[in-house]
Amino acid sequence: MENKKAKKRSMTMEVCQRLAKNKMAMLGLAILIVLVLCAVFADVIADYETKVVAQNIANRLKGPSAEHWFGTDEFGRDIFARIIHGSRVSLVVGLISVSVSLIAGGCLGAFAGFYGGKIDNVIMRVMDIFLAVPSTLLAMTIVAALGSSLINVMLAIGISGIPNYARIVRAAVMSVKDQEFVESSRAIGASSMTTIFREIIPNCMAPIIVQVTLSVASAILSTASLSFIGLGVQPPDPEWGAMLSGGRNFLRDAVHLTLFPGLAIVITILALNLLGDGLRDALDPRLKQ
Amino acid sequence: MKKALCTILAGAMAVSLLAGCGGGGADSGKGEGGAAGGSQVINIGINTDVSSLDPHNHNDTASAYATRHIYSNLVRLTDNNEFVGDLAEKWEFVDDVTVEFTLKEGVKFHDGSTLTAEDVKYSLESQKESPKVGHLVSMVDSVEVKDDTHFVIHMNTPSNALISSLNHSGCAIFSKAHVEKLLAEGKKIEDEPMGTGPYKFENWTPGASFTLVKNPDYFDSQRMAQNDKLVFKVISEDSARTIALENGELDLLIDVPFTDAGKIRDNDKLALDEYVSTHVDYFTVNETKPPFDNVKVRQALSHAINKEDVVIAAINGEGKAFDNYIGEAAIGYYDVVTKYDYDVEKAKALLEEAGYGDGFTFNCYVSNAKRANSATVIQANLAELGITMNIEQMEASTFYEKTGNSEHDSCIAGWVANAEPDNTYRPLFTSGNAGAGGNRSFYMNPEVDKLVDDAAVNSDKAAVQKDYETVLKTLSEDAVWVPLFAQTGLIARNADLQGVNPSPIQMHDFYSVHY
Amino acid sequence: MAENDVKYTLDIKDLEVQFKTVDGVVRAVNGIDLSIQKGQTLGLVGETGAGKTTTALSILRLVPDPPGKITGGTITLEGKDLFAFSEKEMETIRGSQVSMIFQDPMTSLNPVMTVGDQIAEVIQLHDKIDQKGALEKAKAMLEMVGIPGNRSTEYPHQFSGGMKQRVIIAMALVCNPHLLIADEPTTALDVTIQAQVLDLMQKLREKYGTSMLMITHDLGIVAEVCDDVSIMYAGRIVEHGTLEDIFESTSHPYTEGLFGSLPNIENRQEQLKPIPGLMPDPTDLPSGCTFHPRCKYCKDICRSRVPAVTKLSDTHLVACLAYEEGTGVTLGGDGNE
Amino acid sequence: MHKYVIKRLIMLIPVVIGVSFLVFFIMSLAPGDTARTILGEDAPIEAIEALNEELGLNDPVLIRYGRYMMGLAHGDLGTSYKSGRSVFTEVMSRFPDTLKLAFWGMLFAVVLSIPIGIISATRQYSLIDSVSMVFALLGVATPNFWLGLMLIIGFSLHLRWFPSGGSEGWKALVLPVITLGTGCMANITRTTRSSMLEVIRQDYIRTAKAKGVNSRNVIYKHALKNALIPVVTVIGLQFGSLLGGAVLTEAVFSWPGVGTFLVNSIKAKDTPAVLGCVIIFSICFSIVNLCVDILYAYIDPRIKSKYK
Repeated sequence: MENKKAKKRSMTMEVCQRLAKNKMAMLGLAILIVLVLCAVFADVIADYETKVVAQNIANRLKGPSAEHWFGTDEFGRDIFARIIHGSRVSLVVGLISVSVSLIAGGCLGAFAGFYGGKIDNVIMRVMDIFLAVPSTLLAMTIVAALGSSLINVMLAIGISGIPNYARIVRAAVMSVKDQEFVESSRAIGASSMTTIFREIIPNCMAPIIVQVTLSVASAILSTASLSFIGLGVQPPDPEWGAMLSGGRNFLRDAVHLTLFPGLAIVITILALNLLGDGLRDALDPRLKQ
Repeated sequence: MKKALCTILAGAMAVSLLAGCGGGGADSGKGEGGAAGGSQVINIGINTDVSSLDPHNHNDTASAYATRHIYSNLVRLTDNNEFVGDLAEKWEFVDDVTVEFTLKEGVKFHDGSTLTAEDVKYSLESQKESPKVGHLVSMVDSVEVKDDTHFVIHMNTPSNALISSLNHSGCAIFSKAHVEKLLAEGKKIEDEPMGTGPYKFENWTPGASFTLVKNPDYFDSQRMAQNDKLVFKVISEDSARTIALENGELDLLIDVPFTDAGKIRDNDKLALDEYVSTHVDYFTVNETKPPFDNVKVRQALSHAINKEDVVIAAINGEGKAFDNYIGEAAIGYYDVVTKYDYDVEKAKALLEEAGYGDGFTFNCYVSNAKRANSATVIQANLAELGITMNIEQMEASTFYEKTGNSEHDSCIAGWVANAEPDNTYRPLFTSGNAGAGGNRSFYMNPEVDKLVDDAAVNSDKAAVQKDYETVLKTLSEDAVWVPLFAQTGLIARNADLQGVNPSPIQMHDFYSVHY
Repeated sequence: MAENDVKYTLDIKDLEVQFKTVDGVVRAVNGIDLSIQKGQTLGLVGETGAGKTTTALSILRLVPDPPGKITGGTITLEGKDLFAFSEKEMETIRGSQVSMIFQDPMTSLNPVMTVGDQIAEVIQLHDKIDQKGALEKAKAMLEMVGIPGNRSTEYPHQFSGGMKQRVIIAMALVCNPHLLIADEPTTALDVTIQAQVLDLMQKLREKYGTSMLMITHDLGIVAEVCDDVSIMYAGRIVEHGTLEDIFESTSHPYTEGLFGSLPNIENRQEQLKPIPGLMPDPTDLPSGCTFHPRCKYCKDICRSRVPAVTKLSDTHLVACLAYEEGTGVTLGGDGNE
Repeated sequence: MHKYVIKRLIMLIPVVIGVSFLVFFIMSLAPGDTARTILGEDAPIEAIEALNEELGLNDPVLIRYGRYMMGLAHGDLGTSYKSGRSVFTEVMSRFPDTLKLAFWGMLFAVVLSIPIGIISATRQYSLIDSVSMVFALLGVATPNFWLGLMLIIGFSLHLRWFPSGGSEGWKALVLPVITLGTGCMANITRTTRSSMLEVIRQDYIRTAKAKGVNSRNVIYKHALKNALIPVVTVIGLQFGSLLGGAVLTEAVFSWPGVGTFLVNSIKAKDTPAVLGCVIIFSICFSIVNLCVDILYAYIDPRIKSKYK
């Protein structure tokens, strides 16, 4: 037992070392750290009440300047401040919706993979039904049904991601379930639940970690898409997709309204993808030799 | 001889176009537009698709663009807000509930058959069965045919709305024989729309476009189409619509995005026609919920909102701050309301008086981005008074249901008055229509109910005016709404295009449009 | 070593191969000499990571580049300099003059091609023959390795490990190569199958007169099939000789260690004496004799001086300071048998 | 194989039932005054009630669902609340346009991405590899509606090469196809590259080289078919997101397809129309996945043997 733990720790170390050598992944990680810092210290960087929601119609649609680095929006609000605060919304949406998918999908997939047979069949057929509906459509329908709000958007994106995780976790569980350590754990009389959560889940983390990184990215993108067709976060919350959507009517005269939120989305997703790719390479040493 | 040649040429062009079946729609008649006898195709940009080509199966503006050009009504509205005969030669009120009509002679349907009073009877009576437009003729009890061109409409109750309703696109006149033939074949009216209008139906690609061609045998020579073909193109994305106009893919643009109006004005090749529309956007609270049952609170809100900012944020300044409850261009508009100026101090004082000096929190439902923008300004205005307003944007269907069920504390909505004032006053302000009927303020005042009822049936025009004036005064004193703005009607076109004649109630005719 | 080139199918001189990795330069092969006489079998023996496979791939010029690079030496195949050939010429040599059997039969066959096609492909590449003829020949070859010809339309996943290795052998020998490189051909197989496969290889090799480079870490196999043996350690040949030289008069401490790792059936009381320590980090090879950290006879001089090749007899060569004069290094003591 | 296909097609039935139940349930959760949306703000309350009655919206959810399923059992997708036309007709009149967009979008993506992926993999760390990987990453990270808007500004407004909307002629197809295909292209390129990189390190590739196969044939004859297996999976999955992405692309380019119809139907709470679209999308998606699975069998004999 001790030995195994030590081995696991050294594996983690090894993965970290490999990751640290991947310049692109480190770039992604650096961007993400900056983003998280922005989100955490958003109030220090720009005050919510005075900068993010307070309007100044006289000062609307102004281009970038020393005072307003990214210019002002259609209500005369500072776009830089809104993007900084928007990072909170995006990260929260990304993390919570992926948590929903991960927890629900992970449990379903783990049970399906571990027990197999009828349970597997029932769970995976239900997942097939979910999978048969393209996830954007599913999320759209759910938001339309529940109403546009931050929570419903997170829920909708979370639900539409469940089948994906169920599949991945099921496959991972099935691949490790017959390995020795699992069998030995069952042999010494550990309950199924304990076996799943103590032994199986930690051993199939690799594909899940990669998937989480990438689906946080797609959740942020989906949120923006939903906002674009008017099923998103409510004003005056500064969500990037909503900012982009609001600015699209001014695209030609005041490109900065769409450009900066668009870039914020692109950079965030790029960073997550870089890190995700790096993690995948680091966790799968065959690819990096 | 020369004239005959022109006709033949035009005919040949029309045939060749029909054969080409819209293939070269993009290179419209602009180039050869000036040349006599050239075929003129007018491409018109709209933002929503037709929902149905059956006048009894829709009640929306886009569909009316199609059906109003294919079918004719008994009466029509002139630019001076007067009703004149269209298919009807004349009409006469025999008494409060009986009207005698005479039809014009020799009006032909597109299939060549002649319009008779039987067609009118058939159309109006089948309309009564329609869930979508039957309500327009609910006052009609029966139609009695005297002879081919004479008939009498018997009403079940006196109503001032009959004539104005007959102008509505839902009261289009069908050919009885044609419709019966279609139904016998198991088809629907919209499968082969056919009427007496200035255009014949050519085709409809759902979601993309519909095409109408000139009816050379149209009965009203003064209103004969001056172009050969109208192609309505559905372009839902705002900026794309403007770009299509700039690129010459469109000749005329009806739903001009407010944010692009300035750009069109500045473009030498384009022209922007502005007209006074009857479109009003308003903010209203739910008066069944405290503190909005308190008139002082409502008045405070009226003073607290900076309408000028709303005009800029919501419609990019293409309109004006408004204080009335019905559009300026509408029948039934009277400038008698109490005006509330933007005065934060006064608003604060009123709130103190009402006992809400410390503010309160409530929700505001909106159903589209424009109104969300208005709400965002109001939200910021009210924050200065310590009032927190949470905006909830939702789809129109959800909005209707939730506000109908009184789930909202406040909402922002809009109204486009049509030719009949009763269609504005009754749904918006009477007790019977509180909630789903259209009165989303839940304003219930028996006095107002009585006045609106009287105005609907009173044959004395002066009395009707007095009724409506009193209603408007009462509404504004009670601060039922905070009227926000009256938006300017905008039509953009190629600068060379002529004959655009906007209608304040957005029932534009395009027969006169030409190069 | 070699006076008469024609005598040798393969002659490698001073071969050096390096890999450039993020961790540094890996010196996989450090100046080795190898030669195989016509029809003879040379065993190349060493632990995992000694550079055996890299040596084999160098003969085919298939060292993955990047990161690998042949940085020095010559390889002469039947008197011709291999490094002078163009890539195109190399393609005609691979599979026809030199072919190779890889270690893991499970992964060495293309899973999406039938075995018949895979064998026929080699034939078509090197002989002027149409597809039908090639397939016929492939079938005949399958029969020869003991697989029914009608299974030629099946895919690799339908075969067992031993059968797959037979397919690979068929593929390697179908063009009558002059040199067969067998890279641990039986490691991945069950013991019973191992014997069958080795037997088959031997028979076919004798039939065609093919020279063979047998790469292995299994001294048992060496004893069974090899004429000469080279012992490789950390990219160098530390001892070379005939089968008898190596087995009867083991000279290098490393070779001695290899034998010490084998269980002795005759004397079960005797303890196994595995070589202590691990293969050195190839990016950071020890100075002097690379084996010195693991050598129980190690003296100070071993840490600084690289041993030269000492000729013990006409056939027996060793690279150890103990055989050089004046080094003061002696073998013997408690480890010596 | 035939048996397998038939079995899979039969499996569509529970999927359709499940999807219809799922969507019907979700739609019934949604508050929404359908009749008011159809009739507009100026219709009197009597008209609203009459229409609700006629559409059967006053009945309980289960009865409505039962009625819908009865129709579905007879192959009837119901009647759109809004237009009063058969949903099947409505969807089918728009479906060819969406399919056209999806097909060309996918073709654009596949035709460009697979060669780029292969070249990147075979010349790993070269300039061409770095450039295409940067583009692929940007392609994945760029929201397609934003890309669409930028393309309109660049190619429609400034250069005037292509129209900004509509569906007439091949020119109208160019920008929507690029918008829709870019995300897919980026994903497929990345998958092709990494799959190819993995395959060319396999032992059987070394075997092929040792046989004397030239480097071109090593890639195209030996590696590609193996590398395509994960690529085909991704293409199948991408088709789903393509259908979803079509909704946004159609919105940006005013493309008269099912996506626009679906969004409008969702907004109007036109349940039969939404169900019809989703069911047809799902069947389409399932059939594409079936095709993918059949394609697998042709690529990979190991899978084919499982189908028997």
